[in-house]
Amino acid sequence: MSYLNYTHLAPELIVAIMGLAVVFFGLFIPTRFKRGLGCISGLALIIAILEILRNGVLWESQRVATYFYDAYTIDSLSQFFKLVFLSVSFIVVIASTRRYKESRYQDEYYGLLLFATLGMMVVASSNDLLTLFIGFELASMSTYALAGFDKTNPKSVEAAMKYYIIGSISSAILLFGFSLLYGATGTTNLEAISAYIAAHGLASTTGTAILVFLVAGFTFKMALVPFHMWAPDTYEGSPTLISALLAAGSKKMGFVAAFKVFIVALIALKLDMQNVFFILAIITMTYGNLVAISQKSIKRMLAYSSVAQAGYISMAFVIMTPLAVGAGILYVLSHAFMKTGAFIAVGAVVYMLTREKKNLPDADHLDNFAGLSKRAPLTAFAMMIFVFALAGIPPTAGFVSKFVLFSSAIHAGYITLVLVAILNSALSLYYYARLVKYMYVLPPAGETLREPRAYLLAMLVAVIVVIAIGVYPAPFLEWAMNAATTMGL
Amino acid sequence: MVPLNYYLLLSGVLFAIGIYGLISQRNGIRILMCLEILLNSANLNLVAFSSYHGNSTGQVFALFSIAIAAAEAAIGFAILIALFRVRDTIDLHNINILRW
Amino acid sequence: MFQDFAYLIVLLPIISFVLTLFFGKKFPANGGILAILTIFTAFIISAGTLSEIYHGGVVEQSWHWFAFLDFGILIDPLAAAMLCMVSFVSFLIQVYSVGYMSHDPAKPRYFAETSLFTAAMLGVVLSDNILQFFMFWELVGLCSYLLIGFWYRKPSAAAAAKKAFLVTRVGDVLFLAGIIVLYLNISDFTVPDGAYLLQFQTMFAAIEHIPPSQLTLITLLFFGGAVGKSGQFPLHVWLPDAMEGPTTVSALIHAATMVTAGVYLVARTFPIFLASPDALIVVAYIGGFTALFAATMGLVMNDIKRVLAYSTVSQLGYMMLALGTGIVVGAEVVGMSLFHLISHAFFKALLFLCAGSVIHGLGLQDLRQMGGALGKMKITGITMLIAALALSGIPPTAGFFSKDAIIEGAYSYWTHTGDILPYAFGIIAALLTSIYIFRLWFMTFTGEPRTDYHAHESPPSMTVPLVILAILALGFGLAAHGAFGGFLEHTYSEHLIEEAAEIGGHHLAEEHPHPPPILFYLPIIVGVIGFVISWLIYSKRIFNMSSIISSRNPIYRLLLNRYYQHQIYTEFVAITIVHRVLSLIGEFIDRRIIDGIIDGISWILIMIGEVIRRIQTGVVQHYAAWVVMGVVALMLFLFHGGGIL
Amino acid sequence: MTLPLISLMILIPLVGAIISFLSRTRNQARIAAIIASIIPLIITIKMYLQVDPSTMWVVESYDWIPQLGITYKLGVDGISMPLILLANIVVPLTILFAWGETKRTSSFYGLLLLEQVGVIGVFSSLDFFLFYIFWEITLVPMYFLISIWGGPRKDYAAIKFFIYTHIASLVMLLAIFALYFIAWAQTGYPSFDIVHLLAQYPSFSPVVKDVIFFALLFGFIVKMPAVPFHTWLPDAHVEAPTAGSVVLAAILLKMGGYGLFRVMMPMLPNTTNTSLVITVVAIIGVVSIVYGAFLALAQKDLKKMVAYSSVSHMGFVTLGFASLVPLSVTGAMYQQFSHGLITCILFMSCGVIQHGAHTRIINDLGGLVQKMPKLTFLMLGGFLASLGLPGMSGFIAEFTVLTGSITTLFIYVMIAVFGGVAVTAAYHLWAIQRAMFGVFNEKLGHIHDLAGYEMLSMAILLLLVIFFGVNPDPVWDFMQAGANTLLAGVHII
Repeated sequence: MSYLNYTHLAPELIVAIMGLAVVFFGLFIPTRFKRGLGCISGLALIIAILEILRNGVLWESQRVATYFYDAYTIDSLSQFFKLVFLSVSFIVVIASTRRYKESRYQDEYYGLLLFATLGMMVVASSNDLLTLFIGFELASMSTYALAGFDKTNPKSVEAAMKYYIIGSISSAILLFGFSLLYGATGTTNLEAISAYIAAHGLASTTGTAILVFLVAGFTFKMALVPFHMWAPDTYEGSPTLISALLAAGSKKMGFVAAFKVFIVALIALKLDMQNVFFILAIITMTYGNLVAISQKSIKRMLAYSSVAQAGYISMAFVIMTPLAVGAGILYVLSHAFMKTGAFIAVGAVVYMLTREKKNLPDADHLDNFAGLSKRAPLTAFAMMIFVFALAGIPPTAGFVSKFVLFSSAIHAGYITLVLVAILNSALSLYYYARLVKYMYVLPPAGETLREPRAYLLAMLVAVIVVIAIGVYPAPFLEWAMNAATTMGL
Repeated sequence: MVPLNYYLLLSGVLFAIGIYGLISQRNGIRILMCLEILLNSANLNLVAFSSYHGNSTGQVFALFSIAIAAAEAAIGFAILIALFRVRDTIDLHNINILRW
Repeated sequence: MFQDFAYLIVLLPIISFVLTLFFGKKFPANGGILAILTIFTAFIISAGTLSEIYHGGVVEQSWHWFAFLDFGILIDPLAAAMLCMVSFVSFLIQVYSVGYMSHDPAKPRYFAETSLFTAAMLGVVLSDNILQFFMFWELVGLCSYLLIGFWYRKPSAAAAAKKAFLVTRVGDVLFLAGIIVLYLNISDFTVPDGAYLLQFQTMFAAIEHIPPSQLTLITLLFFGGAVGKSGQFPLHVWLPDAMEGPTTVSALIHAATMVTAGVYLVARTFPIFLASPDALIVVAYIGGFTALFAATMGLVMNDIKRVLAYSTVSQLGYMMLALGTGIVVGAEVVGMSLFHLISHAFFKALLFLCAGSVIHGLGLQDLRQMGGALGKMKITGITMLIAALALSGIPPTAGFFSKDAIIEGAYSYWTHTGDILPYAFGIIAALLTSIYIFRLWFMTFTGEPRTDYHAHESPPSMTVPLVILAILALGFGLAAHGAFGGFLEHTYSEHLIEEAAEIGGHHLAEEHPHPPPILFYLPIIVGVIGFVISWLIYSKRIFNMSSIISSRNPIYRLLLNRYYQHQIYTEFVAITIVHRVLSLIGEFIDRRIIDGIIDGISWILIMIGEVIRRIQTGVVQHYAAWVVMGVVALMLFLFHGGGIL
Repeated sequence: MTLPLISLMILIPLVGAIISFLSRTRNQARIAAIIASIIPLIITIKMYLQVDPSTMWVVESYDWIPQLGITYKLGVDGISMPLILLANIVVPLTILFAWGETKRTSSFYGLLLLEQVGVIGVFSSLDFFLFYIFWEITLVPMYFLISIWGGPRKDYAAIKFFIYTHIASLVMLLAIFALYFIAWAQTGYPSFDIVHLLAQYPSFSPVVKDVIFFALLFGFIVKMPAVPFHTWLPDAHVEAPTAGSVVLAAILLKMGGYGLFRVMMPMLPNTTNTSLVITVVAIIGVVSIVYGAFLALAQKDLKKMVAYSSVSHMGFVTLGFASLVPLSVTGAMYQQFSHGLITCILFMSCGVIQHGAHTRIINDLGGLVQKMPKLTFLMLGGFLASLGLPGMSGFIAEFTVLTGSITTLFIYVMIAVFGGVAVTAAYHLWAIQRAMFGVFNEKLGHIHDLAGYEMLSMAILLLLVIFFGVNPDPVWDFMQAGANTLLAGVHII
């Protein structure tokens, strides 16, 4: 009677309850105490993280539990991704306690953040198109609102606007795809779909149409070219911490949804899928890197870098071996921390600059990073670590992930793909190194800055994980491989 | 009973109209309406398939989806209002300070 | 007893070098005393060793170095004779230097470098393997570089030093290539017990295993090295320029050390040369031609040291010529050549030291400004006359005995092969030698001073070596000409020489016919003729030379410009071809093509990035359109394309 | 209990680097740096005295990422030990030379120590993963050294260096993957162990063999660097600060050569068409020698000339490697060692001149010997060593490479001798004559001779060059044992 035992749902429950509680109590608490809500949210997230680590599902290679008529499963894949989402949110929350210290709307902020996290977690665990769609939309809508949270800032609102419109289109396309899939198979359960296709087959036209709609729907979140268009604008315009959440959390939700639907349900369409992702991956990484080179806004640069990184990760869909999927999952984990960290570092800079000069336009401009190592040494150092990790320089998480991912591609014989990826990886060094040069080589652009402790703490967490994965990847790799095996490849 | 294909055709047409509207319209409100049309075309599909398969999953899905669409519209309008406040326009062609 | 200390012969001057270089100022005479003492000790040991092996036997010592190589000492008669000469002449020159260099502030450096120079030369002589030989050989080149450029503030001195090093380096490269090819041929040869690869005795033992064509290649490459070091045509160009250093250095380079190394190399590896069919013929031709070629330039030079420089080149040609005639005469030529080498060392050192004395006393170098110096500088004048007589081969000077033997060897060559050219080169060069050296003497010491100068005789530390050398130049030949050849015959065993000659396909003549009287006395006759011509022209002034010495006379111009070798070597080959054309082509390839490709790629990528970022127009409808286009494109791709993997 | 000596050798400079980064004053930083860099030297010497160079000794091995067969495995033998010695000699002397650095000193010394960490790691790794990590780690400090303390075009040079060599390493990484997976398929278990993978290589299919071989070769010769992949080097050198140039030329380039011996050498005889491969490598080597020399001759900038001379000299390593004869392989290793020492002197000279005269353009200099006699003495020593003067270590190396290679690569050796050796002498002498001798160029103003610490550092190097030129045995024996072991499995001897 496993579905009566809800202990495995503890993380979701904690997050959900705390989300509601934060919103509810926010109604009564005066603004000056609202900061406590952030701390409580952070506490909830860390408890959820510890709970996931404690109950040991991560070390299992079999499914552990299913709930709600097979619509919700707990296995190492879901828990792994939940860990990613919770960690990202946790890091964002730490930094937010400083950023929104004086905001009246803190309660809503933390509420939305927790709901977004919850949505992502639901996606990670869902075993049914319905739960998946609900989780997807829950996360999306919360983040739409978060993207426009600085509602007096035109950029923020514009970012939310674009994110919302493209996101909704994609949702609609995705839903349309779901409807076709349901029409073709008569079920929305992922495993049932897989079983139906295995038994009865799928007309190729229908299959193709379904595949394309689903690819379009998911790659919007993953930000693969050409469905990425919103991402640079949104990442640039949103509050920086939300950019971190979007790039590191929301985007990863796209990956886990895609893993679930494509690998669990639609494995029969593997060949077509590989073709599609082959092209998308190559275009995405090349486009992302090439355009990132000429960016002057660091957030936008990170956005394009994020696009490029998504291209690398989506190589896992081309290769489709257990090792490759495991590598992709490991990369997701690494990228989550590298990107969150990088955005938070940018956020710290923006925060430090705008604290002095309100309404400073383009606070994240490259020129503001000149001589950062003198103005804000710790931030600059953390930023350097993240940037080198993104570039894949050892001994960082970025290196290990690329190492495993590229090696799995070689293993499966995708030489061309890896060659493109590797050249891209070298190309990306250009803009990463330029940022490092600005921070460490150029003379300071202003006074020494006071580095906010909350941001530093957030960055510290990210740095530790990035380095830990880089230096001792064995356990992380084991989790990722476990997660990959549960998909039944 | 109306054959399934008719439903699918209708939903396809609705989908195309929605897409056309999204690309061609400049006004934010119209864009939101087109989004609704898009979602509804999918809902139509779901319901039609539900009836075709004879199970209720599709209808449940459609119910959820309608609810979600409502929430989505609410958020959309909220963002539009915020946009109008800071930019004095909801002509989305002019909302492009973030680019390149 | 002396031979046990043979290693000190090299080591002592090296110690002197180190001590003098760093602590020179603290020693008497700024280190000069140390240099003199060490070189004198080296001479004593050399002479002692010579006396010990005089009646047979050789000194062989070796220590493991690295890989298959040893450091070793080999003193056979050839080396012993050479050692004594080098150390003795160096000793005299060092003594002379104390006076000559007394006003130079950089004396410690001078004595250090000359010590090293001597050490390097002694090392060349002592070496028992070709690699060690080469190492010291290069060290000699280095020291010549340092010493020629001693007055480095003078751009011409720095340039001359560089030129000397580079030109001899060209020869050294050939030599090195020769060693490498030699290694190629003997690397799988089983080395006799107690010997090792690249040792001379191993080389000689391996001769029969090396194909003759390879032997020719090896020996010609070796000879290339000798050509560079010994200033043979066409690598003689550095030698006259080497006069930029102090005169004592010139004496050291030209008489005792560096330039004789080339001759010594050929003598040292003579069996291999003999075993090659053609190498010695080349040696003979190059030697003979150089003797003549350099003499022609010596005729017109106006710088007192330059005349002597060309004379050195010319005399080295004789030594080479002597070795070249070995295909007919056999191992005896080693003795002949070395005999001339040593007598030349005495009289050439004497000539240079006299020239130094003249320069010291007159403060002039240009012959056209001198004249009538005999009155003020008796000792210098007379000793120089003796040296000139020796150079032109007038009996009974040392030069007579040594040069006569060589010309006789060339005669044997003529009679056995029917090839007259080497002989003709030798005779004509002898005539010219006589003319130019007496021209020099007469222009310096007779007549009236042509400019105002205050001549004075040099101090005793300078004149005493002059006198000693003069005695040697005068008496050495007479005293040693019999014993010397006999002693050096022990250098190579008869068996080895016969075997080598057989491999080379040469028939060594048992009997050397004496030339008919007219030819027998010809060397003396041309010497005297030369003297008379010079006397008539430069002392009696019975001809008006201005018709000949004019820039309109093409031959004179050719000679005065030294066959335009500066234009050919420096301006054309070095600057135009090597520097301008080759290296600038390389620079172009590097910067424009290789780097251009790389920079071009990065530029193109950045430009592509600039262009495609414009896709992001910022208008959300366009984004929506891209989404739709993406969907449509994927549909089309899957329906029609697909299967690209 | 035995100490993990190699790990200590890596760890101590790392700790030193951290201390140096955190130190507040210049004095703190440089004292920490010199101590942390000398301790590895002491360890090296201790190891040197207790060893058998023909096998792998002092091995440390721990599991690291067991799923992928990655281990933390370090070990040294006759191939790596001399290079570790070199690195541990060069870094302390570089720090000593840069004792007077004033700009951002704590980072400066820290970065130099990080280079030491990376390089020792590369030279002692026996696991490809580890090897690659250290290989990449060396890039970062050098990037900073060039871009912070560099000359006017430092941005261009630093990024070019970074990306160019990074691409090469990535290509190398691909080849490592291929090796790894095919070996995995063959043996049934994963392992990144270098020796293990190389042992599997001969049984690969022909095409794969060639692809792997050339990819690895590319990775290594870019680092060397060999023509035509050398253009990053002159730029990097010209712009880098003196200490950076020294470390770059003296030890970073050696990683490429080390890769050739450690990785390529066991593969070379097993490629599908060995003679063709050897021809290609030999041509690369010879072209580097000759082309590098001519390019050096064309340079107006003293430092650029020295940079090209590095290209030329490293060509001897490639050539010696290609011949597969113990003598020349040992010679090539010796050339690595010797060039490491000699090039330090050259770059240090350039640095002193730049510092004193504020220019390195040869034609603008002149007669510096009058103001800088000590420098001229040391520089002349370095230049003479570089042009292969006997009695200095360079000669031993070049001679043994050439004689060793002649038995298998006759024509290439001849080209190298005739095209390279004389030109090498020419550009060295030309440069030193124009820059140091002749009439002093009064425009240069007042120039100090080199400082005491600079002189000490250069003098030690010069003495070492002479010592190893006269008595090569201490390192030679090691390298010979290493080369014999390498070639013993090769069956081509």
